[in-house]
Amino acid sequence: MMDADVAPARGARGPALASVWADRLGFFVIWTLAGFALLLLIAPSLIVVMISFTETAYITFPPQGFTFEWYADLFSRQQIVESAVTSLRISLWSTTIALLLAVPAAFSLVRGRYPGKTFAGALIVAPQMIPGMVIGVALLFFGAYISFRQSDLMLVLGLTVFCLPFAVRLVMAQLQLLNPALEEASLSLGATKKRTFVQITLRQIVPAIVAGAAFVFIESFDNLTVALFTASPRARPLAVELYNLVQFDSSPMVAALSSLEILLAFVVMLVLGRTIGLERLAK
Amino acid sequence: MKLTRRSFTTTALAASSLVAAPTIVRAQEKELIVISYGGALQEPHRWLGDKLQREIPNLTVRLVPSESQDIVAQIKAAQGFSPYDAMPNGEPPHLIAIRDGYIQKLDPTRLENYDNVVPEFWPKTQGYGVPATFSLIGLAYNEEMVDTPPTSWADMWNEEYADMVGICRTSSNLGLGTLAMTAKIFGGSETDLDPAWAKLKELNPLAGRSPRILAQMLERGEIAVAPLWNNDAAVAAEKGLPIKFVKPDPGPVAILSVMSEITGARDTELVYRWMDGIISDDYQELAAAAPYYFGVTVQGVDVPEAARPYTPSTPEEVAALQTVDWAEIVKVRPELVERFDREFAT
Amino acid sequence: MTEAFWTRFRDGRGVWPAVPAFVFLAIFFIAPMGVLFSFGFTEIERGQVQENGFTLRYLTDTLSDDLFWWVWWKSFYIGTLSTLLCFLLAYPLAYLYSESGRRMRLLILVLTISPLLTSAIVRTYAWLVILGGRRGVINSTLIELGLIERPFRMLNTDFAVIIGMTQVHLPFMVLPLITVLAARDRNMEAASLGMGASRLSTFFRIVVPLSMPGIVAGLTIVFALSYTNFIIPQLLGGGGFTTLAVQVYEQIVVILDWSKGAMLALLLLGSCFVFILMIGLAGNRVMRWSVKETVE
Amino acid sequence: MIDAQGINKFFGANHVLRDCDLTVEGGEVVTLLGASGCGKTTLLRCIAGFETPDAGTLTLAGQDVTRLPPNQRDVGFVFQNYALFPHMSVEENVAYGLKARKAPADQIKREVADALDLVSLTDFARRFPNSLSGGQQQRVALARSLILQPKVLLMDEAFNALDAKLRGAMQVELRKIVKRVGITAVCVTHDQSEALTISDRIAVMAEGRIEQFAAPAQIYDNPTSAFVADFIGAANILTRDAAARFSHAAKTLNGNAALVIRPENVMLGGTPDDGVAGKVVFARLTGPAMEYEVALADGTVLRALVDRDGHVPLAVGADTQVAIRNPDACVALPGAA
Repeated sequence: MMDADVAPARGARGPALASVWADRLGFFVIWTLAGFALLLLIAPSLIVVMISFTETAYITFPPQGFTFEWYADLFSRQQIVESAVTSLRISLWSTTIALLLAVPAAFSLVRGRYPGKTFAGALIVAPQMIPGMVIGVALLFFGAYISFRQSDLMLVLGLTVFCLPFAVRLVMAQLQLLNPALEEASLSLGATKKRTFVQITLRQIVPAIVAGAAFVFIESFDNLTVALFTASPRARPLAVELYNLVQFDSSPMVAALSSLEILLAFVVMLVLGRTIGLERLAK
Repeated sequence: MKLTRRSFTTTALAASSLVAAPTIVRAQEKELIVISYGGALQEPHRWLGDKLQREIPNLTVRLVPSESQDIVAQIKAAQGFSPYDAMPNGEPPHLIAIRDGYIQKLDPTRLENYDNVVPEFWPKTQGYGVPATFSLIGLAYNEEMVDTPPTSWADMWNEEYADMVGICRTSSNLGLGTLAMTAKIFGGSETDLDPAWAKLKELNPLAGRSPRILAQMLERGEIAVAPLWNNDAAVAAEKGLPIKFVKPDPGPVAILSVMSEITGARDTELVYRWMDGIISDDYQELAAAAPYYFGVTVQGVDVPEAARPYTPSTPEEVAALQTVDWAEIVKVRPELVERFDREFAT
Repeated sequence: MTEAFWTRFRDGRGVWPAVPAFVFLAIFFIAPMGVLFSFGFTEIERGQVQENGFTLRYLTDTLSDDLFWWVWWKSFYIGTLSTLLCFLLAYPLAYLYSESGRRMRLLILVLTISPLLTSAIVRTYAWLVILGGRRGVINSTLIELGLIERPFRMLNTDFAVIIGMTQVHLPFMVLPLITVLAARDRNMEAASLGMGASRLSTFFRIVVPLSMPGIVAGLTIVFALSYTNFIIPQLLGGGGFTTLAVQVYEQIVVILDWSKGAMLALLLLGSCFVFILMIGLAGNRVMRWSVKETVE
Repeated sequence: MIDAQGINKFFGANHVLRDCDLTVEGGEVVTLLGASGCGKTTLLRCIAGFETPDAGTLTLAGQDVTRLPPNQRDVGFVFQNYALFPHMSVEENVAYGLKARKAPADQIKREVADALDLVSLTDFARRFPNSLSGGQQQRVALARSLILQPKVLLMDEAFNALDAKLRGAMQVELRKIVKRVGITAVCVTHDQSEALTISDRIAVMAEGRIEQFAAPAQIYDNPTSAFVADFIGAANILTRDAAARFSHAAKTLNGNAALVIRPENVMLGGTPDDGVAGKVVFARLTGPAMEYEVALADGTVLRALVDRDGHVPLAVGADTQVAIRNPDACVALPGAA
């Protein structure tokens, strides 16, 4: 099979001149698209941060003047501060529960030998395929059915369902990479099984657990789709508060709040980068 | 960063105390949860909440900013265990709430300020809740984009504003009001809305999901003219944006907002304190002032001069206020919401 | 704890370590999904499930409603376009990553992962600022430069929703592509170049086909996310913009018709699965070479 | 020291160990040698306790350990890829077993220093395994096991991960260390030269059976089966009919089915009366000797290893005479070739 633009190798001669130009043009387009993608990833955050310092009472670009007024305004609003604390509390709970469920489940799914394991694995990661809104609505209906009302607990449960697959998959991936010889080595060196488990097995999957915790935490903190239907009105998470602000309030304070969330994301990423490395996170 | 056992333990301890703390504190608190408006319009409620918090020890007043629609969904889901205590409703949702039993009948004897209220407002509450404030639906426009300001409802169809008119979805009172008003001036009525749909479609309008979003669209200059609440227009103008409000001929639509006790409220006494506060002179004076310009419902509170463009200020203007037979509208509200998608889905 | 306990835990022997997760999901996932499912086939009045309320009315009504099909088409079209746009941008970026040195790689990773850690509302909000009316970033810049006089209408259009979704979901496309592209066997390209193929045709004939697993993974997840997203359409699409996901929200929260909302949610979920399955099957067809032939 | 009797092991329907008997004396270094899949690693893992035999008993230093978990057996195990804990430094890896035994800190410090000294890695104490070469990693693994003074040291393909040159050197090094310590050791390998280098005795395994268990010289000189003869060193295995052509060998054959003739026992270029005519089909230099393949008239190919001293190399295609140098060094096998 010989295609028109694949020149057969003729001695030391390179590809035809036309194809050199096609190459240059083609790769110019590819690099341009890559650059545009980078721009698309960074520009919105930069613009939001810039806007948050404007002196005008409305959003305008380019921002005018420079003021921290909107940040001050943000912290003076008890409701926003309270909702941030609520989000923190909710996220810690759902992170804890998700990990307590996910780590043993991952062990069973990677190392267990029993019929129906494939099915069990599919069940545990199933919520990942369901949009957060559907999970939220289902919980809301289910709650109406059994008189279980919207509350912190319902929100925590909803977020845990939503986040469990991420945690399980991260831990499973790490477990599959583990060299079983390490555990045997530990045993042959006279360590007890508990010691082997804690010092070798568990220690080796700590990066996955840290990454899992970070992702569940951030997802719980930022989640709106589940929260909209399950959160208690008494203690509304920050994401719902922010959603309302975006719709009801056109003041640059919203930009200030968004900027703080962007800052938080960078801090978390820094911590993750230091603990387990970003390259591993990508997988 | 290296994870040591000690740092892990410390973090875990700190985290768990953070998690546990609010439960301990909350045990001795009294709480009043009130649905409120979003953004700056919430301020009068905030002021009243702060006042009550000063007067009653251990009380926390929480304001939940929301378009009342999703609140009703939550109350419905809660099945009689409403998480909220009081809510203000415009006339249409007020009627729905009465029909569906979400709000409670008022016991006038428990209100100190009962006699304060302009008597004409009481019948509109149908015996549920207190008349809180009223607002006007008029036309708002962006000065930078409009050469000749609109003066009547029919001006929305002016050539000059072609493709620059915004309207609100019929899920909100604003949208319903716009629809009803359009029907009236083009030969329809509350029971015959078809002319209104046809005329609105003629506008090729840009739709806003909620009144606040419609206001933002006007602020950003995406649209030049839109039927809007006087309060939203006032707040935008106050920020220095080129937004102006007109009371269009034959007159703006006035909608009363009723503050009611929600079925299943935990502390009725507190709710009555709140409702009493709403019809107090102090609260009404604040709500009527810049930049909110809510219409007052009590006697003897002066409307400030600056409110003139936003509220009916002369007897003629009061006489011109348009009313809508909401009972007819709310019967078909679900259909109207869906109809909006059928007509305007882009 | 006994030795046996730790052995079993370490080996994960048996189902039991997964049992808590199963029980949890059975109660808080399977059962609620069941209720949701049943609500789609039940008459509900004012929050009360009616006795003998089984009905197919919601199914037949929805399927015979023009609006439903219109909205379905809109969801599909928006989801597909933003997925393709996502791919068009993500692939070059992932390729750039695989061809770059350490610093550039780190930069790309930081820029890709940090949006994942930022809430979707914040990122959607940014588009309100960028596209919004005459004060928006793009229009005000263009007007400042004297290029246009009247601002473009960008916000509250299909374009706004598509670009918003593309940006918000870009990392989900980039990451799987980075994984396959960075790990690829470069000898293949050397062989192709050695046989006289141009760089560009090597890219399209060798690099792209061999990264198929990453492409399928990315397309699947981004399509599923775009197809079911209701926040971006609500914030960027304007009051007239509606997709299936928005309709679910409307029915449940605004119109308060739970049965209809549940039915729409089921149809949203079902159609999403069908599309994902189709992407997977198409991927399998393209990747026939990856199927191990059984040698006799 | 080790006494395994009648060990049988199944993996599902797969019978991987069949009636294996193995007795290892104290201080002896024994190698389990065989092709991959012959069961040698399974037998080693049974001794270590990572697998439990389905039948048979296992005694270590007089104690029945058949059902004992590995951490109670007092055996050291060096893994194929060493299984060094990547998150611990060399020091911590070596100290791991002592810490698990809750030894006092000063004792741990002393013994770790001694162990690292033994394997000449004192300067690398604080490095992490990933920064060490393969040979260094192997010595860490060895030190990690030896520090516990186990009754038995088990090694699974311990030289596999090393390149060819280093491998030879490390085998010698290992034998020296093991002998210095005086420990009983069992190794697994598929590499016959490794087995010959480090072992006191070799157990050749095939299809789950121990074919022959004897000292290296014994195995080389007197293989008990064609398999063993072929596996250790090179061998010409002639059928009865082919062997009958070599008149001197007939006595050794003595009615058996096959005859094993080592290549160095094949002599080329004699006179026609004491040899068989053949043609050189392949020739190569192996260093100190020339190796030939010679085809006989009936098609049988014999390998011959000829010392280069005073030998005029033969070209491919040359005719020559093939004879047996020492008929007594041939081994007759009763089974079929």
